[in-house]
Amino acid sequence: MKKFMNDPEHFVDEMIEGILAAHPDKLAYAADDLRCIIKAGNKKKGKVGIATGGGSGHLPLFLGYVGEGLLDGCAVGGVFQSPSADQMLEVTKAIDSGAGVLYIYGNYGGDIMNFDMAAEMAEMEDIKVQQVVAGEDVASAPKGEEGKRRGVAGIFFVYKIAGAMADALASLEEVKRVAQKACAHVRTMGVALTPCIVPEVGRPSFTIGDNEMEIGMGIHGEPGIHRGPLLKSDEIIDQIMKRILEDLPYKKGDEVSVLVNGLGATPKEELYILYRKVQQILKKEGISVYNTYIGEFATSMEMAGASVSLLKLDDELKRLLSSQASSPFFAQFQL
Amino acid sequence: MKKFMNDPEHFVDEMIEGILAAHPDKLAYAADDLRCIIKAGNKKKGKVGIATGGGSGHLPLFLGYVGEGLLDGCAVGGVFQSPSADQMLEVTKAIDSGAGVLYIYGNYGGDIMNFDMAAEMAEMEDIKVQQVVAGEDVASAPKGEEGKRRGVAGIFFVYKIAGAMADALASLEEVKRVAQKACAHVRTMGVALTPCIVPEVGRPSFTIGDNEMEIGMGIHGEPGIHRGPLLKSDEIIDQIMKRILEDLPYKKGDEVSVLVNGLGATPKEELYILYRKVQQILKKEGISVYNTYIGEFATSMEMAGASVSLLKLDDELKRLLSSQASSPFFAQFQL
Amino acid sequence: MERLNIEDIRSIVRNLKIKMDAKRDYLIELDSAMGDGDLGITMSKAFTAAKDEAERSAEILPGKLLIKLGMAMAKAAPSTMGTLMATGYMRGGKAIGDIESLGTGELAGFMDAFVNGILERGKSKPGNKTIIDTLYPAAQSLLQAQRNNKSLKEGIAEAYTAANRGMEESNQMKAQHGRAAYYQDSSIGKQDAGATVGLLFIEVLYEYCR
Amino acid sequence: MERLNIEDIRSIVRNLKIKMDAKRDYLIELDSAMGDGDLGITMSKAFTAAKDEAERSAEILPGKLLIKLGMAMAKAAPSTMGTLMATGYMRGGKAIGDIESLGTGELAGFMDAFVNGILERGKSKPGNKTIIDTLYPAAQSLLQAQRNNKSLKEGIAEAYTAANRGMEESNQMKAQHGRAAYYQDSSIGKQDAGATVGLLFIEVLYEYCR
Ligand SMILES: Nc1ncnc2c1ncn2[C@@H]1O[C@H](COP(=O)(O)OP(=O)(O)O)[C@@H](O)[C@H]1O
Ligand SMILES: Nc1ncnc2c1ncn2[C@@H]1O[C@H](COP(=O)(O)OP(=O)(O)O)[C@@H](O)[C@H]1O
Ligand SMILES: [Mg+2]
Ligand SMILES: [Mg+2]
Ligand SMILES: [Mg+2]
Ligand SMILES: [Mg+2]
Repeated sequence: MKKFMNDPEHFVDEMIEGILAAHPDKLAYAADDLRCIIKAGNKKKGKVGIATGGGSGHLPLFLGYVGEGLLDGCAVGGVFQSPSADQMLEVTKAIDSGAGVLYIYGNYGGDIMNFDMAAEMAEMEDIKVQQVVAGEDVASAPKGEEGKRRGVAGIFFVYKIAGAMADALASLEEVKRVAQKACAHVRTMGVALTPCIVPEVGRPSFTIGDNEMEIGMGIHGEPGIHRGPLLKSDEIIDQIMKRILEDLPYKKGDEVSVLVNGLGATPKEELYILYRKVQQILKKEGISVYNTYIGEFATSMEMAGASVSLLKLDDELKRLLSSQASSPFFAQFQL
Repeated sequence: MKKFMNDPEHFVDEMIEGILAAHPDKLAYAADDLRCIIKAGNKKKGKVGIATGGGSGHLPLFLGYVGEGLLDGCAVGGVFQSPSADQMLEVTKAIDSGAGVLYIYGNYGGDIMNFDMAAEMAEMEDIKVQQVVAGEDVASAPKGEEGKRRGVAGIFFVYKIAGAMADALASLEEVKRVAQKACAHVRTMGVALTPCIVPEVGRPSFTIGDNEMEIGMGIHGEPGIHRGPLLKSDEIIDQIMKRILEDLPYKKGDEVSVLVNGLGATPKEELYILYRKVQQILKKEGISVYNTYIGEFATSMEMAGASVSLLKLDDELKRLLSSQASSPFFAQFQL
Repeated sequence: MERLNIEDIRSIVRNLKIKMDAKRDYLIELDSAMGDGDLGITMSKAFTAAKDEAERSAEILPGKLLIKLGMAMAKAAPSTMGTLMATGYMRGGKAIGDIESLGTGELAGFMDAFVNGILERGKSKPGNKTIIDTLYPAAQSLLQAQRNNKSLKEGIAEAYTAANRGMEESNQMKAQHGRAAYYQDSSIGKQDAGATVGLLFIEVLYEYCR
Repeated sequence: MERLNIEDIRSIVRNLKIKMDAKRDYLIELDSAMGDGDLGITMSKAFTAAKDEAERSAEILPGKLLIKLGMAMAKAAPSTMGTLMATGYMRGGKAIGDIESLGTGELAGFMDAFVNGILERGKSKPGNKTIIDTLYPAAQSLLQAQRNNKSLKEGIAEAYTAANRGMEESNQMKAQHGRAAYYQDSSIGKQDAGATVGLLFIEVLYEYCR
């Protein structure tokens, strides 16, 4: 296992120490717990707080989206582990400015149970809490069972949209509404080429043959829809785009934002080769591209692989997507 | 070889097609040659043009730094191959606005020969050309033989500094002066954990044992100064920082910008674990950190590994480093 | 042994920690087949935290101590299973109130609340190939033993048999929850990691009272 | 064959392409040991471009054609060796001027300018473990053959012997240029990839005129 680390048990805490040391003017922590990350500086009066949380090992997910025009706090779990309800509660208390807090997180059992517990506890402390659970991986459950779908890279769009809305001092209900709209408009599908290793486990949690790929695999190695020989990248994109396009469906005349996400070890060179084919297909389908995000937005440590996400835009989503935003892991000028 | 690609021979061109398709408002190409990348839009009258060039496989190097407040053009070579003198000349012609062109590139034989040829040809076309060759890898040649050192991730600082100076409409001589100053103030050292594969070659150009690392290895797998068992990350940073600090040397009271660069497969989690120790050492040495860059700035495709670069700042460098800049691969708000 | 007092509970928690440590790799393997492979680690963490809490706490009432164990587990191991276990301890502890020791009836009440807490938190039901499929039969068997005035030793022995039967039956179920659900039909015939934890939980009780 | 005419040059370029293709993996291996492993690919590309250019071009003067071959190579293979080869062809072609065929003397002139072009572009000198260490002895030997009025066939045979000797000597040199220089003392005893290309270059000439 070739990782830069000291003791595997301290992997997450040392990572957070590094992050806080590198960005002391941007990030801080609450309740004397390094794993309760919040935006540094003063709270904006009357602004809805947005909190997320989830396992480590997915940088820039989740804490990387705590920043201006984005999220206000993040409870950080162990590698691929949910943070605790306690930690979520502490983040909630630290970021609430009276306007309530929206939880946005991915559709995973452990996270749901803990955010449910945290929401119950927060309500006992008189903090208004609403929840939006993101799940857009079309490979993880068939159409009609959208509620069972895993949340993957597309959650970035939900953060961006909700963050912009909250920044404009919209109400908790309004922020929740646009977050739900973003969820409803986004679809993702991925493909994995190699596994990754959880530091404390020390060996891959699954194997994949030397010339194999798995289409639809989740970011923790959850099974996909097809394992087979590694195809040419254009053929892979053909398969992925077919599933994504017919799922929402995305139609002629639609305008989309495209996210091509690298899972970790896959170089940017390859992501652009993938995007080339995505763009050709969209062009053929008469779907126009408003803008693109190509890089690492939700990873699985050193896993090789990629995913494609489409967000169907309307005027409101486009306006919210375009606004300036910045965190130590993501910077966007006004589009 | 697990890469997302179609025909290995088209790896670079398809990558560029993807990049141009993704960022049509930001990048364009000159002379009907996809490999002559230039900034989209109009030239700024009286602004010195800055060109770079080098092999592919290092994104965001080199073309990723063509953007606002950064570079104006880039000749793109095959994977780990210099672009041709011809292509450099075309870029030079396309970006010159009469104020001359500065070439900034890394210290590699093939690149030097071709940029030399290009400079000769450009002069024949009455374009003023100056060159700055960046080489700051302390592992690649001993102190006293700085001229032999390879250019690695630290070239990012040279681009940023020169780009800001040119943006302020300084003269060719002035832009060259600050680029040289940046070169003189930056030092880098890296460590590699795994090799990478050139698509057209199809197998790793070197091997490294399952539990081994190589300190000082170059971004094309050039030999480093020590191969041995993989150490704890704090120990690796101890070794790297010792060499970097004593080389310039960086001293108590100095102020630096720190770049922790991932070579490709190494996740951000680990880069921050590395930075944690860098910061501890700098603190102990009484060297203060102005700002940090942590992520992928110069890669070797899917190689696992990292490098640390320090830029010693003075008031001028700090001012130039702080200015706003943006490209499809890099965005920085005014610091 | 006719009743479990506060020191018995401390010993059982210690034994649970030892058992989970010993089964660490086995649980990792089971969870790797249809999950993320962390179950061995989280159970080891959860029960280490519970044991530490049991040793640290001066609590003399079983119910109160069990609630505290749940809270410690929730902090230490907030994975699916950790959170469910924690919920079980908290609900179970609350259910037995202020009694000083547990006989068959109190243990049955504890286990019943434990299982209901998990069902509520996890929004699941028996038959979905989860920890419930070993714990629910065990709890039902204890309730039956109470009705039949069985001794603690007998009750637990029967519960253990029921849990083992539940384990076997769960192997043929199709996973509906958590990561395993993504395996759909191919989860049939495979052993559920969480159900195994449930069985180990009863096994430690059984071994202690045997 | 006493003199090389334009068609001979086209044939030799074709043979060079075939040779470089055949030695592709071998050159990759040599360049991998102390470089980036691309030399087999770039030489194959460079000479494919040269061959294509030779076939496409209607040029009837050897000097002009050789310059064009250099330009084609510079575009197709701008690596160290590609650029140096290209420079050699351009300088060599320029040196022989407007003659219609090459005897020993003209070939010696071509090779001398070829080598000097490489020395200038690469800022190197003989003895630094580069392509120069096979090409420079070959060029010197041709100049000697010219002074001794040797036939083209004899001259080339002697140049081939000189290049072979240069190859052997270069194995014991320490690399000073390019990526191989990073290997310092450990480059001693290893075979330089570029010097090997130089030898193959002469070998093709030799095999053609034999
Ligand atoms: N909703 C649920 N209700 C009850 N048990 C569940 C539920 N979801 C999953 N489980 C159980 O949890 C086990 C996995 O636990 P764990 O490894 O902690 O999950 P994760 O790592 O996904 O958080 C499964 O084997 C199953 O028995
Ligand atoms: N400055 C130089 N002058 C002459 N030959 C050189 C010089 N630098 C390198 N070489 C030769 O080039 C060979 C490597 O060529 P090539 O693989 O094209 O280099 P790269 O891949 O580094 O661009 C070396 O084996 C050496 O013979
Ligand atoms: Mg887990
Ligand atoms: Mg090369
Ligand atoms: Mg698990
Ligand atoms: Mg080479």
